[in-house]
Amino acid sequence: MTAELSSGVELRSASSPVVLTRRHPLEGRRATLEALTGEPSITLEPLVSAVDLRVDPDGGAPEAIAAALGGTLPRSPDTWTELPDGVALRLGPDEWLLTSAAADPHRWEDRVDALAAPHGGMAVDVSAQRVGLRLHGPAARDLLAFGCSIDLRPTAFGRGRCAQTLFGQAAVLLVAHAEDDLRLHVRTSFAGYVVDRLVDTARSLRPTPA
Amino acid sequence: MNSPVPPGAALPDHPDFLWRTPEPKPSYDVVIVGGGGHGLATAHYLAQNHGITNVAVLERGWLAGGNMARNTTLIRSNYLWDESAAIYEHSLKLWEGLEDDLGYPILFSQRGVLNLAHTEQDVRDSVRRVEANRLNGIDAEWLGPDEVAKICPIVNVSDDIRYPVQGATYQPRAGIAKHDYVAWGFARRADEAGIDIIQDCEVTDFVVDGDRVTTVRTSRGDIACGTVALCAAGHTSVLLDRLGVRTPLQSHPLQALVSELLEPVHPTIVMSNAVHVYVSQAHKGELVMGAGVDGYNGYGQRGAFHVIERQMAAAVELFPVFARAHLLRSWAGIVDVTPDASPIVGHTPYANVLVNAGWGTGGFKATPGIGWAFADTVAHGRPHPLVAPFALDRFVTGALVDEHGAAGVAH
Amino acid sequence: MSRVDGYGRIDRTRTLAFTFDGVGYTAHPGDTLASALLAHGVTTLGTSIRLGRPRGVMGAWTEDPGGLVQIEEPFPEPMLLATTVDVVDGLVARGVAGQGRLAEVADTARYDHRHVHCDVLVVGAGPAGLVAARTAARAGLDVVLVDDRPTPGGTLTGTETVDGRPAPEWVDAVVAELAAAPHVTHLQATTAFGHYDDGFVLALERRGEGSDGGARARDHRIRAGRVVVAAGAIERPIVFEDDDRPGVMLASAARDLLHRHGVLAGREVVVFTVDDSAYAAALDLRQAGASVRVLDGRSEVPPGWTRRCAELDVPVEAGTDVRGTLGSDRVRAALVGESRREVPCDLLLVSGGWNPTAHLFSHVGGPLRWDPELVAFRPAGELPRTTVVGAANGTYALADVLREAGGEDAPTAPPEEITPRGMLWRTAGDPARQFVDIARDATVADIARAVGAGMTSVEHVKRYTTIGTAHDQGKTSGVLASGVTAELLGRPVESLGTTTFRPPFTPVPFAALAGRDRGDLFDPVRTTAVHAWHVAAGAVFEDVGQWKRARHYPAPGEDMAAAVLRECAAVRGSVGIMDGSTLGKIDVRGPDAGVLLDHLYTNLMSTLKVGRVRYGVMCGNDGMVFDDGTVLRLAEDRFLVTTTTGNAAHVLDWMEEWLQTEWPHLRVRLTSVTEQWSIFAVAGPRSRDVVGRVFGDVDVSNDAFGFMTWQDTTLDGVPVRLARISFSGELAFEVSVDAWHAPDLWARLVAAGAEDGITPYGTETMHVLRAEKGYPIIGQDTDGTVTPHDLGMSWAVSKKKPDFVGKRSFARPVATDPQRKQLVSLLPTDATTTLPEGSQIVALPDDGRLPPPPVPMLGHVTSSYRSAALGRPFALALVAGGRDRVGEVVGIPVGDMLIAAQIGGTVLVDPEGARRDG
Amino acid sequence: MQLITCPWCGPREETEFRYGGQADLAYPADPSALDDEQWARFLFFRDNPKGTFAERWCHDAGCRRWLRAVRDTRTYVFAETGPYGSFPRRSARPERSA
Repeated sequence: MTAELSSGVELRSASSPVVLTRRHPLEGRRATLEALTGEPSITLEPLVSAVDLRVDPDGGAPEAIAAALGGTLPRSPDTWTELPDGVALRLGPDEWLLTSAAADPHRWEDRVDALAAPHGGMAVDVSAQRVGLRLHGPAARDLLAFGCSIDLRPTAFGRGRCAQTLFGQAAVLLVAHAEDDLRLHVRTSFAGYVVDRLVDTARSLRPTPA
Repeated sequence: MNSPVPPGAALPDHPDFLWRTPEPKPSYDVVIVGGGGHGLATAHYLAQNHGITNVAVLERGWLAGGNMARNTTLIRSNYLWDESAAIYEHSLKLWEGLEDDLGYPILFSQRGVLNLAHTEQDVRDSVRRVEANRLNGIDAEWLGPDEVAKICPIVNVSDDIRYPVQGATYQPRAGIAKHDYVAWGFARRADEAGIDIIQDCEVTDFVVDGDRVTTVRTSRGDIACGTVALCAAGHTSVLLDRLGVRTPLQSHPLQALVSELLEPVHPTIVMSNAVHVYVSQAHKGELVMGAGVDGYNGYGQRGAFHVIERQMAAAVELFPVFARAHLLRSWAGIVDVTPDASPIVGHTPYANVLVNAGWGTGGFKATPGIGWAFADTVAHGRPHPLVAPFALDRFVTGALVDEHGAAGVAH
Repeated sequence: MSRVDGYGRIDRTRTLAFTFDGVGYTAHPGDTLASALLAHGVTTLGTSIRLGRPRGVMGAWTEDPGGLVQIEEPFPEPMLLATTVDVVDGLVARGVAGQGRLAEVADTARYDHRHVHCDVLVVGAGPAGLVAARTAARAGLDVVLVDDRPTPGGTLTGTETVDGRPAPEWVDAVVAELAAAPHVTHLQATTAFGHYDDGFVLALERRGEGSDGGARARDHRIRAGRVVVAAGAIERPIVFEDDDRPGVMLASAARDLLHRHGVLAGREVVVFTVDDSAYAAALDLRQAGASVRVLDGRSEVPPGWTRRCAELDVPVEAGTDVRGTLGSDRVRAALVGESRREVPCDLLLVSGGWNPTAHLFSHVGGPLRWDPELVAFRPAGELPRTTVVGAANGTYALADVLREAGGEDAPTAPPEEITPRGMLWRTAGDPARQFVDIARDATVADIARAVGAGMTSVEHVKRYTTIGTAHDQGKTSGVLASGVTAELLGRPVESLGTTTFRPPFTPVPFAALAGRDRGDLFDPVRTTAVHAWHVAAGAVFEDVGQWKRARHYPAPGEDMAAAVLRECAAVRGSVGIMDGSTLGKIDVRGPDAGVLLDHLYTNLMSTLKVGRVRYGVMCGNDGMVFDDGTVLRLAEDRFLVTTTTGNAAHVLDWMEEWLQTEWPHLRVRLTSVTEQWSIFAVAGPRSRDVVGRVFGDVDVSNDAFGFMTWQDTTLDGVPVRLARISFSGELAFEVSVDAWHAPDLWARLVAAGAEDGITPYGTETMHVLRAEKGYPIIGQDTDGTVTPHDLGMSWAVSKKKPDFVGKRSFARPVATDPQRKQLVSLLPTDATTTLPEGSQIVALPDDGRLPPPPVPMLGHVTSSYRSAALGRPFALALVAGGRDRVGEVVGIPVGDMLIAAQIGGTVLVDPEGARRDG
Repeated sequence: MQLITCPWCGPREETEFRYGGQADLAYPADPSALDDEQWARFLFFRDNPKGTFAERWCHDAGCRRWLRAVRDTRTYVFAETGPYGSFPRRSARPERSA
């Protein structure tokens, strides 16, 4: 683990000032994921802006916010919809996660917050709170079934569905894009555990010939 | 092939006679409700220490078929607080002479207990408990990982586990006994003394006159009573509800399990609160293990399997050689837990109803100690000094005996 | 060799080599260890646990009470039944004498868990299960079919006819249909071992040792809409003298050995039965070349079977019984009838009828009832989500089984004649030699003793005799014991019932239940955004909850004490930097945010001004401190709450609980932002220089940036929050940035501090520095029995607020007792001893010696360190009435010594607070 | 191993939930008006029935909403689950894609 983590890190000295740059929290595990053969592929999702939107679901607020953002907000529990440059996931009765690949995190927070405020709602920047993984391939659901207890059959968890649940001992947010295409979001502090567990599972399911 | 009779496989012979199956009499001086370890021990000491023998022990099912039949038989007295240490140490001293007292081979084996520490805070808490034990005259030591490995070589004390073992407290006098034989031993002596042990006799209600219970209603008829002594563990709330008495007791499933018979590998008892597992190897060779208490209230005598799975994960972490041992049988008891993880013993609002409950996971080890002290309390109508700190009114004054840290449940 | 040509589903073209008890043998793929050994004439596998009597195979499968072995190669595994061990090349096994042996090294094989959802789970791929699965599959349902044996078909031997075809053909056709159907998963060698609530079944798939990195065993955690239990039935022996001798076998076992493995278990066979089913075994063995004699305990024998027996020269005697056996390691004769006539045999088959395998019905509370016609306990009553079909339900005739499991879609089979079953638990003889449970050497005499001792419950009898507690959990002996006990008590067996069936149905390896939760995956390892830097810098980590926190950063050759002294000196002398990102952070937003916080903190938060920071304490309803931290007011309607590392989730849960269940009218929403924000503490007299250097556009002077205030700024366009918060008493800044930019910002601060010798410090140094200032660590200096007043923090308890959580409990008598334990400092008078944390504190006797126990305790040491600033060790402690004892010298037992220490106030460094502003 | 129906997320494994004990115990309007006995009853005394029990559970690993359940403590069977207090009222649970 140490070797993976320490890759790309140096103890910088005063002579090498750094310009603040976004670092993917799973950068140290990228090579491991790329080295996995077979399917599903497990890849790091790009970092995107995300806010936790809290607003009363009744009284038209979600519709108004959605219209202003140029998309729709999911109406049913545990479903998601598309936004112009992101997605909207329904996390709870009065809670959505809205992402944007284009806006800066704090601008995204400001924008959604401003839209929610007239309805007594609010938005909180959680862009760096979670990290996303993509599982792509016919065996994606099978791989997850080694850690997730929810019903992942396409009939129960088809495109448009999302779910907050556990993967092993870690809380995750699963998003179904297609039968063979799922996204897994996890709080960054747990991300190493989730990747290690996924990799361990994947390796055991893809026996390498002796 | 090995020797025809493996070591440890021989079990003792039981006495030829244990107890009568009497019909209930119309009235008794003392009616003990609950024919488990505590009820039977109370009966025995009422007769032996106080000469009180006009006593009935009422058991709703088969004798000692509740938690007494379902526990993992650990016996220790290395508790933190003076009040707890006193009752459990009194109990341990009685255990040390119990085989002779009962004239019954209860397989009491003082093999020591290691309570493992995995974090810095575990270490602090452990040292605190060891030092408190020593000042209370209870045998206790703090051991480093190397010393842990000397006492129990199969414990993984290396650094390459998720929560490395930082050390352990050790109580050499701790041990195990055969739970059934203990119950039968108490029952036999109580029966010999003339006490009626009545099985399949469920208490259904009480007849009350003022602040006294005059009659115990049972599935086998009414029984008039002098004193009622409740020793009903997880069912105490159900009984007290009939009297309109509320307690802070909550009944939860607690699971345990055994493996098949194995050659001796585990010479002591190991407990780890941090990863929720405790394990010993019983006389015949089976590994006996307990898990954490299931989260919700339940009277079903069964728990959830994920608790067992988590316990097995912890066991294999701590004892890598256990990987291919087999889970042979799992079961659950109903433990009655209190907000401060200490028992409730003593008076109730009814002058002649005494309660002994709330032992949580500690009931078995307390059996002779509480039997002794509760019998004294029943005989004299006032709390024995050992049980006085465990009165129900401590929840009003706030003088808790907090054995698990943060007291109180969510509002 | 007792292998018979033309029988068995083994691959005779291939040969495997294995070793048993040190002797080499051969086997074929498809053999079990039991069949291979019996093929070689090895009938004694081990010895019994108490009496050392020979033990051999008695059953066909997991019900076998006799044939226990120890596997040594490829990896030691204890106490397996030879009937369930598939022979692989190189297998090394031995017989056991009642106890197995664990490996001395860790098992490196993988085990995993897989979650499965289906509409219908069918347990058992015998005729009932196959039909049930096919019916469900044809209805378009998601079906999972599991069967514990390596191949499907259950008890079908191949001699039966289904839908007019030979049974094997029919089985193959159904299996092929299932394989072709979408949404059907069919797993052989997979044992459903436990059934829990709401259609939850655990099934263990045995996948072989494997060398390819795959799992050796897989625990399928199945959630099924409906569970169909088609697990068959287990034949019941009859008890007679010396019935434990190898060569005494269930009739079904001999039949199974013949048809599955081509093994004829004996040449000279006596069949003793009170049930028709054993006749099939008699005829099959006869046709395979054995001489066979049937002794039927019933006075009336089945005419059809008798006629067929006559055709094959199998004599049938009615109304007789077996009273005992002769032989040494193997039976050589049966003693028949009252005259104990010797009937030579090398195989004595027994059938006392069948017990439905209703374990999975029973696990979820399904009741069993005695059926006198069936002479067995069978499922009685309905359970939601669970159906029992076929033999497991007490339906034995093949035609009936198919009809029950398949409904309208059922295949047909020829009708069978059924003669009333006999109820026979044991024959006359010496009870001390009549074995009820051969795995435990428990006899009728043992039961008789138990009954004589006063026992009337089968649970007591089981515990007294140990019957039913062995590896097989009484699959053959349990009901037998009930029957014998009932007979001895003179009561009907139905009044006794059976002991309870509990999971698992068959033994399951511990590691299979642990699954993937081993090593680093046992529990999540949580790390901060800067973790890689700490690793590279050589940090030593400690576990705080699930987090890995840098505890100290030893320089080469340093131990922890030296490293911590150096780090402490650096912070007090110049500047240090610590990663505080593990602190819990909760964004509290809404017009009523202040109201909520006023409820939950002991002090007032609603009065905090925007731009300012306040320290707060949270108590439970019982008035005991459970968390503390700083609160930043970000806006009129927005606060940022920080919690301790280990308590973050608990505090958020606690706040949500109040909000949702108690004060839902409050317009507040809580969002965890623990990972969103990384927090670095830059502490020490030179911290202002370092922070000023990095954030050039921020005026970091004391006037412009006061203590307990915060300011937002940007760095390279990235928002950064600075706060003047100190947990060391030194001038200090907390620098917060989103986690994406945290590694670079950390590097930037480290680089900027180089000229001041900025020193990374860990949690241990943080603990020392805060202790020198008397700041408690919740969970270390408190234990759930400590109030804010006990900590000397009455200043943090509002007297203005009418109520807050915990307030009422402060008014309880016990909360105002002057002898409560209070937080104080201790200075060992020798100025050299570092008191072990956790040490107890006693009154110091005049002679300085510890009196004999019991010794009253005054309190205990909660924190203890060597202080660089003080040049001596010091400690914090909770001491009864401690604040009134300041100046007193008390004793602390350390090993055999009693160390004297003086009680003092908690603030030992910079009591005036002069250093805080630099 | 219960399958607990979260009013929002639907049926989920017991492992995703946290138990919150007896339901419908209101925090006293004015704790200071209670005597020690009354306060202790609020603080520590809970029903512990053998049979039907109204309870609180929190869907910790899912939507984090508290729910109110009625469960039999003998059989563990949930008779019903529903939103707790503040849960936004909904006319009907939206259809889930089947």
